[in-house]
Amino acid sequence: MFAFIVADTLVIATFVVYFARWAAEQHRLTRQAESLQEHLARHEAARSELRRAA
Amino acid sequence: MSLRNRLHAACGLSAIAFVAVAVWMAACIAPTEQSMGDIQRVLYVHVSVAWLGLCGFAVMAVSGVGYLLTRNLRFDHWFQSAGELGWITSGLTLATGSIWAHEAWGTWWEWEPRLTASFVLWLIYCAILLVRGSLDDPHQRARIGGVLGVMGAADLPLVMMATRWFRGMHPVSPQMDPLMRWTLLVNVLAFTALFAWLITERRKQLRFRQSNDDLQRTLIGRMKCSHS
Amino acid sequence: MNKVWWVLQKDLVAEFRSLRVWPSMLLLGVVVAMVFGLQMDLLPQQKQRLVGGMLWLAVFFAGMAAIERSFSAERDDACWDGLRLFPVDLSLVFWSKWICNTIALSALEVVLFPLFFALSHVSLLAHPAELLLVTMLGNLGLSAVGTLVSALATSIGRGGNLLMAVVLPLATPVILAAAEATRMIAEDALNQTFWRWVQLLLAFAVVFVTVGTLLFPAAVED
Amino acid sequence: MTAPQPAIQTVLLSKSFGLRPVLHDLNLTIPAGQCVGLLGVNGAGKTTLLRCLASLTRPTSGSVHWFGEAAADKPQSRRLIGMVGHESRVYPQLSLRENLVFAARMYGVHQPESRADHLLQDVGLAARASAKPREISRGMQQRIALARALVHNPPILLLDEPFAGLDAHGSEWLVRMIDSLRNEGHAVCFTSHDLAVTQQLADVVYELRSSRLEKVRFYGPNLMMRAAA
Repeated sequence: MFAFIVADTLVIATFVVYFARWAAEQHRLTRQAESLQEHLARHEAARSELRRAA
Repeated sequence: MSLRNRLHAACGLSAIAFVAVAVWMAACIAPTEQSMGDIQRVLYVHVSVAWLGLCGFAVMAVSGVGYLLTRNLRFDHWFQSAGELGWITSGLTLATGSIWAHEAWGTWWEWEPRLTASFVLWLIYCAILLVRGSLDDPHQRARIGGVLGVMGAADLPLVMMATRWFRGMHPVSPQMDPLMRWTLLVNVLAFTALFAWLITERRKQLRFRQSNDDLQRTLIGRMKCSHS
Repeated sequence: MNKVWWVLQKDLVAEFRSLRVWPSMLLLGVVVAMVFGLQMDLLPQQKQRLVGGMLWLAVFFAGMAAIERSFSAERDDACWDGLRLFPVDLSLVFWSKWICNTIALSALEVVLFPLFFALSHVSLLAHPAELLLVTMLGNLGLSAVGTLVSALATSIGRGGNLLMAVVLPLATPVILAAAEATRMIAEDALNQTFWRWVQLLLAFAVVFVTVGTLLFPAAVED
Repeated sequence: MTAPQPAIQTVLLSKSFGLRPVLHDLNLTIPAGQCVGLLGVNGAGKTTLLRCLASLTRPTSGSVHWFGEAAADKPQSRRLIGMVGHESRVYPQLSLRENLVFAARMYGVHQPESRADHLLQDVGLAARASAKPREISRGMQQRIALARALVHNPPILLLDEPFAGLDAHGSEWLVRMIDSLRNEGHAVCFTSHDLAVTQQLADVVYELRSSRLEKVRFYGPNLMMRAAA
């Protein structure tokens, strides 16, 4: 029975680790997307400001 | 959380529940094998991951052809996620097989056909992922991956044949109790469901990453424009 | 179809004039043979068992190095771009390169076979026709895989060396089949299994020439 | 009768390497018989643009057409293109003449040997026909590269920095050569960062800046005015 427990634990633990890495990456990407959107909006605003001044 | 996300989460949870049932069946429901005893229970998970290792190749080959025909990076996201999970499952095949071999044959490793074949399979996965990891341009990565994926899939049956004729020791398909067959089937299906769910989630994530990259690229382009 | 011949002729002439790939390939093969020879302090029967595998590994390593170099030579002076601009189907270029690399492997074997058989005290000429068949099929398969992967490696420039690591797992069936078949020839045991290995070699060559013909245009893009 | 198709036309051509945008939505049209000069600092993407025009590099998005035909659709349509790159694209082991004969055969030129001799005469290398490419000077290498690109008399000629490394005499020769090709009706596109030569030779001059093309007008020697193309 011991071998069985080791084998199944190994398989499931690997999937869990994969999922955890997935979640970490997802978190990073979400934050990156937010900051990129913010950058883009700021850039857009600065440009329209310039255009109005001109 | 949108409806779609909820649906995805529900799929994931049911896949996990399914796997739990499968493991429980393998541990408690399936009868103990007479000659080998409890060690034989390793087989349920081993066969499942071995099957998934092959599935990974099939997905890679199909999405590789898809990319080469359409040059759409969507296919490459399938390719990458199938490659990663295929690499993991074929690695697990080696690990669980090794555990089984240690108990049943008294050795961790034997240059036996199926073992050799899955080792070669794992090496091909390693090589493809390594090469792809060293490339920066997404289209170049997709093109190299596509060609290698098709080559690997074309090679697979030949590897199997060659190693099988070479020497034989691995049990092919022994007589089994019907309950054992059911347990095996449930295990294969459950792990396949988990695998499919992980692949689709990972693919979605890769697409997300690409849209971030596109955004970053437009941002870089705009900045270059306004500075000059 | 004569375009295949023109490229092949160009490659052979260039190689014979500069001798930049073949001598180093032969040297590598001979060194491997020597190392194996030194290590093979075994009974004649054991040597007969081993010689096939050793031989084909030597052919594989020396041959792949040569194939890879013959492609990176195209990269010099950007000849590669010139080749890709010709108004011919690039699959034809695959065929030229494939035939050229098969010839290179055969040249290597002309040197290596006598060497290995002498080292292991196996008679070379017991089954010359079968030996020739196995060798040619093995060469055709190996050079098809090598050609396609080298083309990929060349197309990505630096970092391409890493790609050559893919060839060994992909070529396992040929190496295994050719080694086993050669062992059977050395042991004078030509049974049904031998012909199975020959079939496998044939299947491998056919599969990879097909794959190469279809994928080569995509493999050489930039 | 419909208007003749332009020799080269790009539609929203974009190319990026990873995160770096190199070309952004370029619309470039070159009619037959026109000579276009491309200016730009190092790394502006001139070579990438030329490689896209020659179908050597696949654009990330957008398309290139040669005489109305999508580039790289059929291998046969590559016959329309002749290109001189940074490097000479001749094999160092073959003599100049052998290189030209090989190229002529691959292009399916009628009587490749006499075509090679004729070209060697044209570029003034007939005396060195049996020399190897590494044995001749940079200026001569540029000549053989041009001869190799012209072996099938292509209606479109792309030249990447053709004047780099040439002395005054050599560039004068090249200017004359390109000029006569243009007058014969070839479409020519070349990159350079030599303002004087570009101004002298090109009918239309573009500058590649921040991944976009800007039309350049000259007012007097080397005085430039830019406008979005």
